[in-house]
Amino acid sequence: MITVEEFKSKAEIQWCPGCPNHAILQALKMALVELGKAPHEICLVSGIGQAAKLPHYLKCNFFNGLHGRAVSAALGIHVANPELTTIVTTGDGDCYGEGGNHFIHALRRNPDITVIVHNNEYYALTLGQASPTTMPGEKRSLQPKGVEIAPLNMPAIAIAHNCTFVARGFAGDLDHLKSLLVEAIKHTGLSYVDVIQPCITWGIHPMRWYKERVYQLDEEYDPTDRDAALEKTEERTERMPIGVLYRSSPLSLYASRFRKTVTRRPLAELRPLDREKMAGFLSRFRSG
Amino acid sequence: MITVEEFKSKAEIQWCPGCPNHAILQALKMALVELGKAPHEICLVSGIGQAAKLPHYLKCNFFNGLHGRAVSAALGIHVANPELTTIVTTGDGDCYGEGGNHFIHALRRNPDITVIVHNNEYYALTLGQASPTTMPGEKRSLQPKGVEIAPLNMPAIAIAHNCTFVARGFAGDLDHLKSLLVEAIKHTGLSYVDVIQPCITWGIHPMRWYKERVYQLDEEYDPTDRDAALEKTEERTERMPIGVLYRSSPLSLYASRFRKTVTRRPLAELRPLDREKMAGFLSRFRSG
Amino acid sequence: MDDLNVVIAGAAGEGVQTVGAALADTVSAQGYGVFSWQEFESRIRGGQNSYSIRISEEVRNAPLMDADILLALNEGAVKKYEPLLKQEGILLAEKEMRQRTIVIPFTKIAEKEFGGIIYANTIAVGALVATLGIELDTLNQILARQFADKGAGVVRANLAAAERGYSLADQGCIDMCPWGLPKRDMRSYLIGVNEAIPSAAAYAGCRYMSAYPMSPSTAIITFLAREEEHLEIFTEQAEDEIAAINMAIGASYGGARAMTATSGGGFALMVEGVSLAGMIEAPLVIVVAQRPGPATGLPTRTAQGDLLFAINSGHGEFPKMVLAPSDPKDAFHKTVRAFNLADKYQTVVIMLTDQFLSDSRFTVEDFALEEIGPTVYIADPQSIKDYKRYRLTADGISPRLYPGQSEHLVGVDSDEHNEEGHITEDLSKTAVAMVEKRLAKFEGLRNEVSPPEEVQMEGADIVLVGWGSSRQAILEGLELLNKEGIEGGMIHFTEVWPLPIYTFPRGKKYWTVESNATGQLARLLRSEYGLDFTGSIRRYDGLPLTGEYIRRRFNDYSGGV
Amino acid sequence: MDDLNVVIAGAAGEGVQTVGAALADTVSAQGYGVFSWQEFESRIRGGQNSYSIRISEEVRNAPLMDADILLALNEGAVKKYEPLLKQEGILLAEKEMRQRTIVIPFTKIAEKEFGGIIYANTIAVGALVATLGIELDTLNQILARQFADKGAGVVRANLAAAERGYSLADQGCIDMCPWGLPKRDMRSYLIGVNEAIPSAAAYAGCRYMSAYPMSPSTAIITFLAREEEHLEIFTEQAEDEIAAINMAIGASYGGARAMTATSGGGFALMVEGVSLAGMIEAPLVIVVAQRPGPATGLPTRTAQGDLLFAINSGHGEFPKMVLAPSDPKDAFHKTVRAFNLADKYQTVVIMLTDQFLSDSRFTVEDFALEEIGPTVYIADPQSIKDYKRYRLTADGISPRLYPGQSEHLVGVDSDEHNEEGHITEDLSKTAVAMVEKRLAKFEGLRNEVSPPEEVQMEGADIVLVGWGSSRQAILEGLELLNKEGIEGGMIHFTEVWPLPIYTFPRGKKYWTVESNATGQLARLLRSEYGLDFTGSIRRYDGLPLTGEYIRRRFNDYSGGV
Ligand SMILES: Cc1ncc(C[n+]2csc(CCOP(=O)(O)OP(=O)(O)O)c2C)c(N)n1
Ligand SMILES: Cc1ncc(C[n+]2csc(CCOP(=O)(O)OP(=O)(O)O)c2C)c(N)n1
Ligand code: SF4
Ligand code: SF4
Ligand SMILES: [Mg+2]
Ligand SMILES: [Mg+2]
Repeated sequence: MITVEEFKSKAEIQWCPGCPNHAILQALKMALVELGKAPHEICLVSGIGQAAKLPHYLKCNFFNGLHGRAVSAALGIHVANPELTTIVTTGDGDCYGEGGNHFIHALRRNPDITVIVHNNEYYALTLGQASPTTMPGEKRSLQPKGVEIAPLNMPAIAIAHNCTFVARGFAGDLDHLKSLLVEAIKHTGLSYVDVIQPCITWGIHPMRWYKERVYQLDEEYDPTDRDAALEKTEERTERMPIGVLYRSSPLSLYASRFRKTVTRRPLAELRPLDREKMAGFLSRFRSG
Repeated sequence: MITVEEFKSKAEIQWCPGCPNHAILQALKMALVELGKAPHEICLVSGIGQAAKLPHYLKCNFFNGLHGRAVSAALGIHVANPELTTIVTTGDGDCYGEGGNHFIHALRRNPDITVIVHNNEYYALTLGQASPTTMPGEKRSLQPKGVEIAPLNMPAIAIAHNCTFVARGFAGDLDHLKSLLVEAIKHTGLSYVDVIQPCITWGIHPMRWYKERVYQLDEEYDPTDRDAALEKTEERTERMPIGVLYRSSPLSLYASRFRKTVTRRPLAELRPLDREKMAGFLSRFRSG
Repeated sequence: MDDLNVVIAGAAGEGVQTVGAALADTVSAQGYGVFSWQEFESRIRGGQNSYSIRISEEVRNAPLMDADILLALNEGAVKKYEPLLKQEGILLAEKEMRQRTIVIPFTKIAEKEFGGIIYANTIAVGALVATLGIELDTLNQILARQFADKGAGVVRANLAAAERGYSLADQGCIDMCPWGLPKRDMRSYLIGVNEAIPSAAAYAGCRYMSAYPMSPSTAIITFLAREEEHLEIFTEQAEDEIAAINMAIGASYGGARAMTATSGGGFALMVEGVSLAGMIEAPLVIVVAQRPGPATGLPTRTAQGDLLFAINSGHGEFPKMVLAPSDPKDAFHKTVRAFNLADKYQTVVIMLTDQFLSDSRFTVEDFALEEIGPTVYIADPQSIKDYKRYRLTADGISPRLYPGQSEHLVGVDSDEHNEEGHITEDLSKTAVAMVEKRLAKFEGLRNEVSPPEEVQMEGADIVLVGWGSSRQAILEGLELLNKEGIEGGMIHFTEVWPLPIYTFPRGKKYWTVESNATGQLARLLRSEYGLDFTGSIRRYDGLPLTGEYIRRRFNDYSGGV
Repeated sequence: MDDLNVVIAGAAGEGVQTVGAALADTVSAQGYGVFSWQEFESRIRGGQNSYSIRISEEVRNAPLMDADILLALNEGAVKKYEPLLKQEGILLAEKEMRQRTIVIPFTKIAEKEFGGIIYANTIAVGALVATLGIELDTLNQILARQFADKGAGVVRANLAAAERGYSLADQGCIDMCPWGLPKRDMRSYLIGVNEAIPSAAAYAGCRYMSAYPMSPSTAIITFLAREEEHLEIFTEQAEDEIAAINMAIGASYGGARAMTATSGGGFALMVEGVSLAGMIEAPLVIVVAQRPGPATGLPTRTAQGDLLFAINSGHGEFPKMVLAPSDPKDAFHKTVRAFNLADKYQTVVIMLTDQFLSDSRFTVEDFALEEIGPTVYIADPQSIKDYKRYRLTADGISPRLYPGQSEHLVGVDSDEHNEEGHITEDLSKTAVAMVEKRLAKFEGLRNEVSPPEEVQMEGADIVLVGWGSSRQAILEGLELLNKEGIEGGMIHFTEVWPLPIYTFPRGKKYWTVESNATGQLARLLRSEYGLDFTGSIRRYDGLPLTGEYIRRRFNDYSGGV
């Protein structure tokens, strides 16, 4: 049996000691163990940022690409090898700022991947600037008088586009987060988990502040109720719900047209067209 | 008094004869007349596409920039000269495809500009490919088996982000469209009008099909009701509501921090720092 | 027979392209060498466009500007294109607008007899085919194929229209026309680069293409989308070019040969991705179909204005290859080569085409498939024990596996990394070694590059040096100059980066010939070979280089030498 | 006095930068020439970073690698940086870890007496200041200023910590240290390019800056954001680099002098915008702070790897200028110049800096403001009758108005356009004229470019040719080589595109010196001047060029000549 130990990577972890990113990493490892996945069956995909360093810290295949482009790379990886469990680990800057367009269009495609956003509400790696989710009023280096614009509500966008699995997790609640990740990875279609990840270096609230506000959605909450889900996405300051916010059935599944007609095998295993077939193919351009 | 004639441009119109884009152009001219605007008080901003050619056909200042980047350029223009009436005329490909990220982040900023999207559901200028709003199932050149992914619902994204003015217009209802545009341009803050603009070259439905389905929202409709507005954004096939879908009060207004503190005047009119002031400023780096 | 140049002109929406293609196919089926090119405005209806078909007994894949026959679908088209018509040329039009006009009232007949002017073009081409002495059936077969997906009704109506037009061209017309095209034996392919490239990609084992529509490159993904199942290539329309390239890089990492295509502006958005592919060592083929810039420029016109941009694209330093095929056959071979070399060196190969190449069709006698085919470079996981994606090797090439292929883990990183793909801050050893590893591949690539093609170099006084799509035009330019007593040779590059180890013969006067305004090839060759140029012929009005243009500009600049 | 090099080292989060800056300021206030540079990892806590301060009587703005004094804030820092310490150097650390260690238990005292290790760095620097014989008050003034925005409590605690450290350095310590820094008269500025550039932008009348955070460029917009009201500059954090540049271009069109800043990867995303600015003729200043690529590369290290990328950035052909300042004073002047020339020629000016420049502070004796100031080129609407944004003129420069300035209408277009800015399909006249108009401006720009700086060229056998930030290092390299009997000169470029009309003196052996692996300047100069190089010194480990490095590599390659 695979254990958490087997996911230990050789790379030195570069996060601040005590950063809740460590908990997200741990939750992900636990989820993978629970799902019985082996390192070579997994591909972690990320962009650039603190969050985006995660793939280095979990032994598996990984693609640490450009800032903002993790979701796009993941779409390609997923088509190329649908057998892989493809998981994006990204930050609020990476996924909602630089990469905003890719994520909203990925929602339309509904690929069978999992997107985990470490939402610390800052650009942590570049020294704590405001991100698209920084709360209005907060003073940041480029907004010395305080952020004056509204935060981006990507979970609401996901829900409005019938994303099949929208959840919010909390890095301060390891077990709950692990269960969410298990569900998300098991889910067929785009599963999206926005994780509240207090940054202990640049943040203005201590972990305790979050713990006082976070609550788990209970059984009474109906994740198929879109209006309710949308409302839940807006609880971000006084009370913070965690759990599966929304579930729906998909219109489409990215690459399913291909998998249906061709193969679920890795594309690399397909045999090339041979010369004769090619000659036949070219005959369509032949005159007379 | 200014008349529609005065907005006539010297440039030859390159749209297909009979294209509803002509009606949008006419409605915009009529709205500007009604608002008493003179050509030099207006700046039209666009990207690339059929829709994006509009600024050439209405005598005024114009900035016809890159595909997908009209909203960004408009933000800069608006700050540089807040006295201008800045209006973006863009297409569904321009604004929701290539330019998706800029528009969703513009929603957060709430600039005092108007964005008119000629939504013909295709990339018309590049020969009719599917756009982010093409209906699922439609066969297009890059989707010969039919579009399999869900359309982007940008009005819903706008509403979820409390855009202060979200409307849908119809190029087949000139007077109604004109009134919407008058309201939109008068509105302080981002006013967003998604215009149903059937493409008579690439489209699959005749104008009549649209006319049968479009209906005006009546007085009973309450545009401050967010849930209702979100539902209206999804009526796109059987019945198509037009009118102001949503109104709200803004969190912020892009550039207001600057206009408050500095000037509503064009930035070009500010006097440069003189040499002595600069010398004084540099003294902060002086040691001892 | 002298070459015959037929120009069909009309407004966008009048079907110039449809009947141009039909006529080209018909003449090709008749056994002639056919070369066609198009020039058109960036609009869907209106304006005036042309489709030029050069017909020859031998294969002459180069554009001519002057027309022998002009088929003008409307009066504006006569106005705009009549100046191209030679003195002794023939106009085929609705009205007598000059001497030597064959009058065919195609619009009137289309409206009256066929219930719509959309048949005017087919009637006209029917008349033209009759005038050229080709059998109706040859045209009809082409039309039937062309309209097949539109349904039987459309096919029937068009065949009837063609027949009607054919019948209108009475003996008088045929007599007026000094040219006839009797059936010949020659059989060949009539194909464009935007058909050759995707076909070759499939042959090379490409499995993934993502792109965002942009003229003149869109036809490549359109072709593959249509053939997706047949060719087992997954195609995806991306939301923007940045997504397109990052998706393709992801697929490549995932083990699929992958490509994208765009034009200059879209490529500008991709260059961060180019740098990524260089860093993570992901094979990737990018077609950049050039059009005049800067910015949106002239979206439907041609240029060779992105040479230095492509070569220097992407921040930082990494190996990359840039190919510039000269015609569809060359493009076919280069495409297979591009996929093979991208895989072998695990990096980006850019193919520079242009609007002229993209919207032209060329006669290809034979594809010589036996000369080229896919070569696979994915390593065998069994043979590797301790796998490291970026293992340092002498030639800089590390064994490449893909994720999930075996239990070996494949990690790649856009940061500077160690052999296992993990972020490194070890500067003096790891970072330096990785820089050198990537540049070692550049040296390897340099050895792969083919030398430029030399033509008529012996005895040549002046040498025209060109690249990419202008090859045939330059050859024709030399022929024309030769008639004026100028001994000229050609050196032509279709592999432009890295540049091969090559010595330019001494004692010649070198001129570059380029479709750009700043002489980019000249600048490049000066920097690589220290070569000095005597002159340069540059065209930057959006139209393709022709032999005649080259002759004229050479004489303008050299004062007739 | 010989130059003194003090290195402060510690983990990210231990305050290396804070006390490094404090010490540099203190020494500067004491009347010395100070030059500081930093090297650090891309992480927020942990790792090991250093802050090096070179102290001299004369101004010596260049890095040294060897340390006379090492202040190590933790044991790992001793391990990593002790090799830099000269034999006779002094270590200041918590424990005796080698001979000649001044032991100050700063962490222990910080915890015990100040209730937190965050004061350890201040205690340590207090001790170091005492050891150097500087008065406590000088340090305290600096600290009070540095911590002012953190509130009075923080200031008080830090002053107390400094005092405690100061008192710990007893006479024994001071005696061990052979160096003392008595007060001197010199007064100067201690400033970095990321302070000089935004200050100069304000002076030049820049009114708008949008940018997306990217090391090492972020400090520029951070500076302006803080001073937004004071300097009347609107700053905006964009959602990505594409927005940043398009917003800035919009603002520029709107009449505001505008800028953006980024690093290589972000610039890659901007190049379509660069081409746009070229096409619509919008003035724009872009700072590209280079770091090692490709892709994410080494985000906190230095390189000169984007020279050819910057010069060739953007699809299509259009005028552009690329400047590469060598230090903050030069950057100040070049920034004003960049805004003026961008306006005059209505195009893009790129300023290439790098991480070394960005994170260093230099001593500037005088800014010579009287030599430079803003020049305004916006036209007077009154003097124009029939306004056309792209009126054809001999020098390619059309009068520029901004929208709303008057009743004249200002239309710009990314498509090829006519004089009024409307889309054109008129190829032979309008399109060609517009291409030539834009390139005429390039000729104008070429005449503005300053020739390279020549130093000690007479009698020089070998000439080191460099660009941008390496100027001081090269000068020091020449000094060192000179001691070995080599007669060397320098030719240094800080304006790299267009290249000036310039003739390289004959009979010299030319070497380029660059922080990249492929010798980009050499390639550029070869193409422009046909210059041949004997050798090239390239550094590509992410660390800055130093005189010593240049000396060593020169000898390695030339076999000591
Ligand atoms: C194209 C590009 N632009 C900017 C950067 C600089 N950059 C690196 S990480 C980062 C922000 C990351 O924020 P987020 O995704 O929230 O991650 P966090 O560090 O907060 O975990 C930025 C702007 C970059 N690497 N590439
Ligand atoms: C960067 C870039 N990518 C692609 C294109 C090609 N292009 C021009 S218009 C267009 C689509 C326009 O669609 P839309 O905005 O819906 O306008 P429409 O033509 O339908 O009115 C595209 C993809 C371009 N000009 N620039
Ligand atoms: S800076 Fe913030 S997010 Fe980054 S590792 Fe440190 S605590 Fe975590
Ligand atoms: S292609 Fe469609 S959108 Fe474009 S002008 Fe024609 S009808 Fe209008
Ligand atoms: Mg973050
Ligand atoms: Mg559209």
